[in-house]
Amino acid sequence: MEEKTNVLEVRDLSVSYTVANVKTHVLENVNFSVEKGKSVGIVGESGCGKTTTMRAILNVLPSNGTVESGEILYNGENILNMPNNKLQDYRQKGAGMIFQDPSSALNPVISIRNQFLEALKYAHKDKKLTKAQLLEKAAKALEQVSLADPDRILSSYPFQLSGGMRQRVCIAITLAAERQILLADEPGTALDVTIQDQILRLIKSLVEAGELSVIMVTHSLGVIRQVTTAVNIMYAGTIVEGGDTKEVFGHPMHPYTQALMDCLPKLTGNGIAKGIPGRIPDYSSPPGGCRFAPRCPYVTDRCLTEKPVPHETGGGHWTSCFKAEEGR
Amino acid sequence: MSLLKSILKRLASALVVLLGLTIIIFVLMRIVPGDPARLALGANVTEDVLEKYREANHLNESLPMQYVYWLTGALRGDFGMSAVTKRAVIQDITDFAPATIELVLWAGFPPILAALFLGVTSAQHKNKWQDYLCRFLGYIFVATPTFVFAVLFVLVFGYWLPVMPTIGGRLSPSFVIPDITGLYVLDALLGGQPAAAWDAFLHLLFPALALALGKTMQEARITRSSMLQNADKDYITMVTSQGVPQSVVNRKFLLKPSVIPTVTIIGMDIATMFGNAFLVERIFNWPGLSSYGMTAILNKDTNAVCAVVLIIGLAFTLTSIAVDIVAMILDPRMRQKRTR
Amino acid sequence: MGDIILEIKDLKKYFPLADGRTVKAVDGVSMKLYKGETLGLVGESGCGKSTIAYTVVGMYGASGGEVLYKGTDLAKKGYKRTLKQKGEIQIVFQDPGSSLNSRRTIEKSMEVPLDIHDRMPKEKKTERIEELLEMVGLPKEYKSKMPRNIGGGERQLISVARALATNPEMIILDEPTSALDVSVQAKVINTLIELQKKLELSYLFITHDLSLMRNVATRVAILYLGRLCELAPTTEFFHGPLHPYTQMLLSSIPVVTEEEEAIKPGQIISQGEIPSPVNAPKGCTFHTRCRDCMEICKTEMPVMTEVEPEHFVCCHKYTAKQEKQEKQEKQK
Amino acid sequence: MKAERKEAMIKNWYKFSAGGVSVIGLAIVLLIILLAVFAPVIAPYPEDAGAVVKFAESSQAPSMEHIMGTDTMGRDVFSRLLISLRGSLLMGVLVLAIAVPVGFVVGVLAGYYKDTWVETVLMRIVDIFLSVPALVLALAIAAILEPNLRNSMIAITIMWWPWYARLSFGVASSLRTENYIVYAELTGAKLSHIIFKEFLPNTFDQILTKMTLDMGYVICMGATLSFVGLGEQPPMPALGNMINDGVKFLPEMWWLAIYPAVTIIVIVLGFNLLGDGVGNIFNVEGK
Repeated sequence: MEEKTNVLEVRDLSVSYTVANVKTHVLENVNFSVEKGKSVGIVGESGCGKTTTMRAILNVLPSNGTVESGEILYNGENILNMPNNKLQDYRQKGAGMIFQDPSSALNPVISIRNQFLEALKYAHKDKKLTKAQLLEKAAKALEQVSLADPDRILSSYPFQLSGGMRQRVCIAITLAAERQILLADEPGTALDVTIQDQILRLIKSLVEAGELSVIMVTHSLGVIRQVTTAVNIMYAGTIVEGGDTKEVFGHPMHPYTQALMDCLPKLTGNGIAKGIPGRIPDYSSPPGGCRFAPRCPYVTDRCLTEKPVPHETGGGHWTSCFKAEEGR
Repeated sequence: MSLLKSILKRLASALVVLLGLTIIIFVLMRIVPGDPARLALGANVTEDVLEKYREANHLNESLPMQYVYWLTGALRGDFGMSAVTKRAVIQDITDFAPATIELVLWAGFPPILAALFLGVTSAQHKNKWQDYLCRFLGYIFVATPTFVFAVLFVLVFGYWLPVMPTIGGRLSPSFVIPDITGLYVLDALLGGQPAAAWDAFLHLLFPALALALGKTMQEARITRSSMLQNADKDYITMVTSQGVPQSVVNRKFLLKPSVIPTVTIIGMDIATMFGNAFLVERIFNWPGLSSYGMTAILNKDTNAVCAVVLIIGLAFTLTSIAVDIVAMILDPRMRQKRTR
Repeated sequence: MGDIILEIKDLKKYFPLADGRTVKAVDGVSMKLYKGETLGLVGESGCGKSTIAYTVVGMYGASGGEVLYKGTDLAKKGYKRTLKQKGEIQIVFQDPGSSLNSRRTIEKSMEVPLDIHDRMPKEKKTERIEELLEMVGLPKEYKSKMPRNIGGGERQLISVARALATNPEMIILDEPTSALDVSVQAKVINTLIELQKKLELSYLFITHDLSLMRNVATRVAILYLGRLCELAPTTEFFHGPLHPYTQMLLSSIPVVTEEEEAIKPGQIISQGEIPSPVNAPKGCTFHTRCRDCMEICKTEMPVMTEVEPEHFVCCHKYTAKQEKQEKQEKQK
Repeated sequence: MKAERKEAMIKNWYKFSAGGVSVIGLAIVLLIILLAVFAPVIAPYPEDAGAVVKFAESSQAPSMEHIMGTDTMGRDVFSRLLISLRGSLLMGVLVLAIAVPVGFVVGVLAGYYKDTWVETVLMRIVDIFLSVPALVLALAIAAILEPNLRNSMIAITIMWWPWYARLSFGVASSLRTENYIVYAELTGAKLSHIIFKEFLPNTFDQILTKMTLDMGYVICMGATLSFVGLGEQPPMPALGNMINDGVKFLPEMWWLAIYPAVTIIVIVLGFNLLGDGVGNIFNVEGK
């Protein structure tokens, strides 16, 4: 077996936001890593902190967000306290992100061509490429994401494109930079399923060719299963379960993961479960113990007061749940 | 849609609006109590003379026909006679317009740069002393009516610290400059008389400042708030996350979308200046169209009032078209939307 | 099959563009909705599924064809719907953010249909609203809440309750859960299914989510660029999809279990892009992306054929087969 | 429910007072309203607000007796200033009371019927009124009518409603495709329901914010008209005509013009600051 090298490692990351003088503790001790040339998924429902995690990895949290603790290691170096020029370098060549909302991620008053050029100029600055060469890369990336007429797209402004096209332009800008790590935030949400399938296949093929490491966050378990080899289930800012994708989906252990799987409508057509009662907790005063406890059908007193720690059940599959730990 | 097509569309709609304006003006002119012939000729003329005047001015026709006659006259530049100056109104207007145009040009355009500079500085030093100073002055200046500025300037710079040229006029009588554009500073420079240009500029400075200060701070405020708003947008985070240096992000990605709101209100601001000039010109004795219009209004000189209102409407429409074109160049989205 | 409550015949809806071209959003669609069933109308963006819904509900008129509700053509030029019809045909919209007026309480929003269709004294109205809330499984205290204080799923349930206020016979569900998380979607869907059983409602369910339709719909109809590709009872549809587009759609769905993987028609790789409905391809609109494209597909529009009872396909592959079979039968 | 409302109040106050300055604005506005309401009681010489001549006390500089001095007729400037506040505030209230409903209805109708002839006609009319600086046409109208306080209000109202029409048009045309509007339509709601029950609550935030700001600007425009003699007529005091009278005696008798001028600035400033705070509550960007 070849040696594992983690190209990116997130350790004990906690992030909070301050909204109207109230502090909300969104992420709590998030841990995960991605190996070189592998793909990792983070699944969770809206408001669980997926996007915050991604932004933290690039150190571009909104101005009211703060990293409370933890580190994010890129090739062993913590990017959270990197000097500015190194951080710039990391963003240019290390990791790049596909933003979730295609309608706000592109500058409305700058042509797609110039947005490509500006981004690629810095991403490829060591190679001293000419403008024409950069545009060639842009055109190639656009073709990769199944946009048929790159010239027309390049000379357009974002408002002239449909939502699906904009999203693919965002993907193409990020891919054309040819960074080591791709952070994909809901890369298919705005796309039709047949187009989404093409994009997912593309990302998967890039990973399989060993060119790319991917961290993908999405609410869709299916997308994760199609692309990634390892998965982390996120609930209310904590990762509750993780491991090999097929294994986790095949034998979910955390009550949240199980409930999520049951709620999902399946092609086999055996109905849909009742759903999970309650709502995601208020981050300004999150539950003291397990964050899922208030909605959990198997809750015990211990869950309400004590925070569960990851418990491995074999084959790299682990979960943070007392039920699994106690073997109930 | 192409830029040209949008501009043409914009022009067409402006034409409709101007036509509507002439109707309003005409209605205003006709609701003046009393017999228009009598008003024009005075109390001591015979019925015969009045009748002749009515005949000559189509006052016996139906109102819509009168409007048509008035409009065709106006289109040819014939607004009738002024009751105050006893000259053709159009002549008065051509005499007085350049002074107002010069004043509004100076008050309207150079301060935009100041506004942008202050807005950007304020945003980049958010909650530091520069920002607080800008915002404090902004609140005070925006709250000050233009005529109060004018009065204060006269008091402070006219009497207390007499840096202002003797009150009134556009140029000290000792200078004679060629009449080329009607804009004195420019004419003086074209005529190779820097001293005269400086003198004309000093005459201009305080009226222009009185007109500009409030609007400039308003524009600065808008620039500041749109800079700050946009700085947290995804598209800025996206380029930052791509490793584009902060200075480049600010210059190439943040500035352009942020100045657009400012640019779009400039048209409105300049229009308001044409209005406020009515008072400023009066207080500073500036021999312009607005001062002429003000005299006409106070003396119920209907022909002159209508002409001045129409001319100012035209000037405003042209300015806002110009501003819209600039906005369309800056913001491709505007080319699609129908403007105003 | 029961009574037909709604029949759409050759429905067309064209939108003129500013530059003189037209978008053929719906171009000749025919289908029936039986009483008490759920017909799933599935397709990707630009396929015209929402346009059909909006035409049925009366947001805009049709450019051609008929919309027969209990035998009355609602789409006839100049026909004005009666208040009764407006009450009987209700709609639940996709976006939970905009389906309720954010500035009015739940009670006020729910009063809208009551005030129009069922005037009653204030106290009875409050009672009725509480009853409706109970029907969708929400506590009656919700009536005094503002929309921003409740979750997206709950907002959708309020929309459902509001639609029930006029005692509808048929509800058009325009992607009612596509903006919701699956755990929330589950509750909304289950409530809808229960209500349907209890009140004998007919649903026209618009969605892009085929997996959801597998669990909800009685029959499924697939649309592509304003035309119907395939229409079949759900079980049959998922076990033997016939149209190449349907097969491509099914194989593109990301799934989570091995069992599901087995159902997907494998080895069909999604290709090409959905053409703009402004200049839809000639012939079969799907031919530009079809892996089985034949010469005839590029020029001639296929027609809807019933290949098996209640299983309709619109594809030259099957029309050709059908004709052959018929010929053979004749020869026999 | 009560707790929820209380929480909302606290949150709104937090948003309102976030900048700090809005509280100052609120204080200024409250003070001005109180002063105006109780002016006849507070004013040391309430009779000076009319045609009074007191030669013995004429042209006095500010002193303990006349804290803002007296004018050439010996009238107390402070008293006249207090009384003039009433006319100014009344003007602000009345102008907006008429301009806002008219503008709202016109704008909402145009927005709701966007892309039809209704929009074209209504919005062209609005555009025409906006094609000339408000002050110019207001001056012209006020001059054609008899110059007095009432007519200056009429003139300002005629120029002010188009702004509310434009504001409401913007809101209505972006909300008209919202599902709750479409739903009300489809269920058979009347136009009046759609305008007043659906659009009005959603336009309210922006209208209220603009109204607060505009109170100051209307007062300012009223003062401008009265400055050139087209408002309240002497001997009754108004902020504008007091300044106009005072300008003639600059710079020696500076108190005649300066105090009313500062008063206007403070009023407009107060409403501006208050308007910013109101806008912060609703997340509406002020002008």
